Amino acid sequence: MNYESIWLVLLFPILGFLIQALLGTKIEKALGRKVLGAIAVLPIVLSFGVGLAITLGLKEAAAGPVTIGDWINAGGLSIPFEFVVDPLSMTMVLIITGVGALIHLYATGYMNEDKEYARFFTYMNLFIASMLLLVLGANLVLLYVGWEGVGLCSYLLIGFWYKDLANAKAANKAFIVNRIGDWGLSLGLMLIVALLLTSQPNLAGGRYLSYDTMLPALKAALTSHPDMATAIALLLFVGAAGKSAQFPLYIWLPDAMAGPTPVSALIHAATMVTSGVVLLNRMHIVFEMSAVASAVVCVIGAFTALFAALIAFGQTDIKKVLAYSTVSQLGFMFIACGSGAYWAGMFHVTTHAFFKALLFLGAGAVIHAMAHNQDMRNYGNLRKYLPITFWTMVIGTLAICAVGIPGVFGFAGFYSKEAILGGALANSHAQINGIQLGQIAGWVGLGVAALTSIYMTRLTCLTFLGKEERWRAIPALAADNHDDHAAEGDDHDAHHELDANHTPHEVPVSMWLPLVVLAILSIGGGFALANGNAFEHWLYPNPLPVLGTVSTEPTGIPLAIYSMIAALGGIALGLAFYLKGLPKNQGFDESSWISLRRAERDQFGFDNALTVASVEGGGDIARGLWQWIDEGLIDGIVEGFGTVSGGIGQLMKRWQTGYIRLYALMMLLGFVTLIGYFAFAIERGVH
Amino acid sequence: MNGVPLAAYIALGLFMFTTGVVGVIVRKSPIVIFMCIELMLNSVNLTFLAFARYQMAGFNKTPENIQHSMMAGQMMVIFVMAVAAAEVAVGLGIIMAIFRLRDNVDIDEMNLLRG
Amino acid sequence: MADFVQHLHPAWQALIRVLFFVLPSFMLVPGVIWWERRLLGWMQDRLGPNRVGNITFSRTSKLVPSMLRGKKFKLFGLMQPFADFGKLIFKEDITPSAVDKLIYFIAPGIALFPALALGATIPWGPYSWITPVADVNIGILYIMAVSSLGVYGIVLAGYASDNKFSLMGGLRSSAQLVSYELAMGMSLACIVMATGSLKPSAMVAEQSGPLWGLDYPPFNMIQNWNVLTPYGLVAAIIFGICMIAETNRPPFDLPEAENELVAGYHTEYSSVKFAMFFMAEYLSVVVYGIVLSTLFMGGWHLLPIRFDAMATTYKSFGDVWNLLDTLNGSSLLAPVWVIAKACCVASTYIWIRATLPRLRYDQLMALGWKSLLPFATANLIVVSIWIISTKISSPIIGWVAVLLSAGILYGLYKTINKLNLKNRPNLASRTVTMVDEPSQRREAELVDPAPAPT
Amino acid sequence: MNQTVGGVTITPELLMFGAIAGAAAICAVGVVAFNNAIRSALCLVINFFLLAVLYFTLNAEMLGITQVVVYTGAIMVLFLFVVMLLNLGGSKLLHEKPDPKKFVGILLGCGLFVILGAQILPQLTKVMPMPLSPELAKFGGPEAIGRTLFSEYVYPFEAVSVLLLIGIVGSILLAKRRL
Repeated sequence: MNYESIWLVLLFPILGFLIQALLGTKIEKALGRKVLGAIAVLPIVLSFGVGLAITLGLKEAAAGPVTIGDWINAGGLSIPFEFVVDPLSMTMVLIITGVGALIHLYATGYMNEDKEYARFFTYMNLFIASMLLLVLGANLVLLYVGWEGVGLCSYLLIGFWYKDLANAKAANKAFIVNRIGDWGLSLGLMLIVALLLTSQPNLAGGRYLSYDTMLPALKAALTSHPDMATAIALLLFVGAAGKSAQFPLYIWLPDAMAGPTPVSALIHAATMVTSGVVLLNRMHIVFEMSAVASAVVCVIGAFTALFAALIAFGQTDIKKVLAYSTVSQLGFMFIACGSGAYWAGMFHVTTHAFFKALLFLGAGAVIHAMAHNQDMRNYGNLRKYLPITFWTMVIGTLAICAVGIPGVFGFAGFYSKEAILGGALANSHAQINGIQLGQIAGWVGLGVAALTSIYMTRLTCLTFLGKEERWRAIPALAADNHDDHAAEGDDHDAHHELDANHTPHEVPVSMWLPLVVLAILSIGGGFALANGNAFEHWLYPNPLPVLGTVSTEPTGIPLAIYSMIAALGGIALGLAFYLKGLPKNQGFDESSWISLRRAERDQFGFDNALTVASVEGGGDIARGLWQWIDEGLIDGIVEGFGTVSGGIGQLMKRWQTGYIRLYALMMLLGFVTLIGYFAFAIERGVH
Repeated sequence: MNGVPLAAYIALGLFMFTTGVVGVIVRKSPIVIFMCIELMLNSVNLTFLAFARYQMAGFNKTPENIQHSMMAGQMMVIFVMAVAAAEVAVGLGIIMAIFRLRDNVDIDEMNLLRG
Repeated sequence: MADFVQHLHPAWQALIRVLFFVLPSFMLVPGVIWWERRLLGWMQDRLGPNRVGNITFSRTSKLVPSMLRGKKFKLFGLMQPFADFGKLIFKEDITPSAVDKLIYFIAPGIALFPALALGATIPWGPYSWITPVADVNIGILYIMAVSSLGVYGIVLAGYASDNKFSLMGGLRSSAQLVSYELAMGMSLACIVMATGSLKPSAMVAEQSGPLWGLDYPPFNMIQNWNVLTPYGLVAAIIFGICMIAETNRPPFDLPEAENELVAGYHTEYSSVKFAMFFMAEYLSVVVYGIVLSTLFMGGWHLLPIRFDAMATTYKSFGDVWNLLDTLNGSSLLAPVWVIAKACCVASTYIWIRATLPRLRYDQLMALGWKSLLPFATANLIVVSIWIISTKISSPIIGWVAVLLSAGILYGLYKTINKLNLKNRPNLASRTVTMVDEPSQRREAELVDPAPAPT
Repeated sequence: MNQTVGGVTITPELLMFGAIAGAAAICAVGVVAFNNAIRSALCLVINFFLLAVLYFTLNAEMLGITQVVVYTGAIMVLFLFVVMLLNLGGSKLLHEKPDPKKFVGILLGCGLFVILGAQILPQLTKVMPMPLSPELAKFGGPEAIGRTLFSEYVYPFEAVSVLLLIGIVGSILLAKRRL
């Protein structure tokens, strides 16, 4: 299919969104939920088909932008409504629509008990639409629009069960933290515009923010202002960190798990959180210009990966564990981007989309089967009840643990993670005055890979393996933080609380079918994309300057050995710990935990500290502003105006006697005066 | 009338107008005030007609615009009369309503709008 | 004689014209008064005034010529009005102490003025050198204007004599006259439209044309008097009713309703002032009669027959026709015919007075506003339809169109009136109350937002 | 025989005009001066009547007669009617207390008259009426006025008719106690 028809990809989800929003409830009443679900899934499938067709028809060279029409024309700045069609955007399109379609399908089953079916899919379709706009928009403003759109949808979907205060708070947290990132991104945009307007006036058609004209101009401009490159890069990175949950802005992502599980899978694992990586890939020229920024990216990524991986150990909520692992994997991606292996970052985005979506959906299946109780300590021995879910989850675990035999075969994560580590260890780009921060980050990443294997094994074991079915003896406090439909306040019997005589059932086909598809992708996706560096050459036909090729053996021994050792060793350790089931010192009684794990459970107190600092400090600042500036100064001025004019009115009031004749008299007085004056003037003029 | 200069008519109109103005200010009964307003209107009518009949010097004296100006003055008078009729009908109705509410119509006691 | 008059100074001409109009009218007044009383007497089966003016000569006196001795001459009380006039003159002229002197004195004059001025545009005959007083091309409007002045005498008299009854009479007459002005103007507008001119003389000339503009026998034998045309008949009736109301004659003499207000606006007037009111009334009766006969009944023509057309049609007895034609219209008898018609109208007045009872006030208003005005307006439409259809095709079609439209309009009027009758909550709120009843006062004060004036 | 005074030749027409205008002026003063509303109304009636006569002298006979019909015949009757109605309610509203505003008002009025007159009148003393050809003389008659009113000024005419309709409705609404 010709790439000119890219707008179709965007059209279908918007149509779906409109239908869901305007007619959703009517359709649900008239035709039932199945039809509504079909209507929800169909647009995504259609746009996936269109995207696939376009991708297959895509030439090696990236096609130019597809301009739909003018949008903003302000002064010298012209921002048309245009789409970019190139491997990067098409990759994201395929991920978004493909994984999105599967997750929509899954959600039709998962949300079946929910009351506001239509609202959910309205948000989902809107999210797909704005995400597509983000990746397809051919200039930074469109990207920004999509950026805000996905932020909005994530807010709406986290707070989907807004009647529960915790969810509402989580939604607000996500939104506010995202604002910080958006602030950075918008500043970056403005800085770019300012720079180009000064350095490169009358750029082609004033399209200062369209990639095809902006990037070369930016390259030319930044060579003369390297410090500017650092500034822009760091600002953009702030935006990316906000959206992609990098330290210290990661704090919203774990709370975002309050949303329904399909949302967590789609938005907070597969697509939205990777938009930061997309941004870095788009703007990689800027980062290539500044080593410092790249180093910062690397360090932040590495630290985030490590930090999140450690925290994951402390979590007992299955979705929280997955959330922290997401954060950690995002850290990996940023290591890649920082160290110049952008394609590796995207590669990991792809594979991560497969297996992390798989894992989330599996977790969702488990939660669905366990009456929406998310505490792993209540699980155990579920492989007997949920075989499909079990095996797909195992595949996902192996994929995220990057298990593979070098040169022979590996799960999806194996290739991407190896590429990342290789790129990181090989690069000499990300450095601050000689310190090769990129390579350090690479080694850290290797360690984190091992940690990843351990906590993922922990998750699998606690959930599926072990003899005892722990929910049989369910303690009192097990009812906390779960994916609470009960907040809807309706049909409690439909999903009762988890109790001793609960029997899990395998999930319906609409839910396990996506699992299977994603499992297949997690097994073969990496292999298919990686052999012969197909993905790299597809994404970046001509290798980037800062990083030649990924070194497979930075220290003589092939890197694959390291990673294989890390993965398998991690899995072995995990099995050794958790094969028996829940260890004694990790029970419900948290006082019996070791202090490290307790610290990890509450994120080393980072979140609380940050929250306290921001909330309390912000409160104090705001109170000060309110009391001194607002009440004192502004209200003083305003009320001053009021009182002054009131006084004037009090004075004027005396004149309004209500005697019409007096008014007439005044009129006559003025009239005579005026006439007299003019008469005088005429006299003077005549003589 | 042939022997009469325009000044005479205008003087009469001016005098009547002034009288009306003074009356509006001086008198207290709203009916008389209405009468004074009518007086002013009529003085204006007289002026219109006088100017329609007397063509000023330097006026472009083609028959068309002579006729046109004569007609224009008379039309204005007709409209003024119509407006005056409507005004009187409504105004006297208002006075009646006021009188029905309060037993006198001293205009100095209709000062509900006092500040 | 015409040449002699036309060679006089315009002022003299005007004086002559005025005298020529005013004197006959004045001379008619006593006759009409006497005739009214006699006719009323006859209608009420009694003798009217029949004594005053009977002269019986002495049988024995030497002073009397022999042929007159013992002779009796009966004047049937023709002298009665003069006797009354003398009585009125020599009565004491009482001026109540509380009256508003100035207005009290000028009111009778003001009352007499319109009666005199009304006929100033009415031609008495085909003699433009002497009549009418002013043959202006706004004659009808002049009639309207002057008749609208008739109210002032009564109103001012009623106000000036500081007397509730008089004031009521003045109020009533003002309301009544203003109300009936409208219908009168409408009915006049009808014939103005039909004639296409505002000149009474032009109207008379137009009325002497062939009937409905059909210039072939038998229609061209008959004059086109307005009463003989469909719209003109309606207009004439409406005009007559309004005329009676304008002159405050029975049954519209509410201003002087003796059973409600003693004598209405002239309660406080005596002797000459009263005589002036009296004279004004009868003078206006006569003058309105003249106006009616001029505008609707062919002016100075005696009969609605066109003898000149007959002379052209029937050649035999041509001279007879011409003579008759001269007698009928264009002779010196023309003023006599006008006066004769006026007397007929006056007799109709008297007849109506003897026949109909006095209207109640709300009946009066209802008649004026709800019957006469709509009818006159409808008649205006009828006239326009008549004019158009006669212009397009023949007057026969005009007749059809007029009858149709008249029927339609009448039905419309009835339906509207019925609707109007259906939803009227209470007649009390419909009648115009002259004085605020205390009850309404109180309710008005209840809704009074303002503090009571102190 | 016509002697001139102050550049204005005294003609019999001027004298006659002076008589009418003087009477009108006196009546105008009377409207304001009379304490008694009825007398004011009467003065106004006479004033309007004289104005009508002046209109005739300006050979606008149609308007003169209209003046009589509309003002003298309708409006002033309405005034008298209302005055009498109110007079029934009590004659206290007819006599007025003295008021300082009066003197100021009169003073200002005189000022207005003097200023405007001094400005306008001297320029107009020489302006004489233009001679009327017979076809121009027709331009005060009903025909000319009717033609102009319905051809050239038809929209203002319609607007005025609507205004009058509104006036009718409004006065009925105001006057009726219970609708």
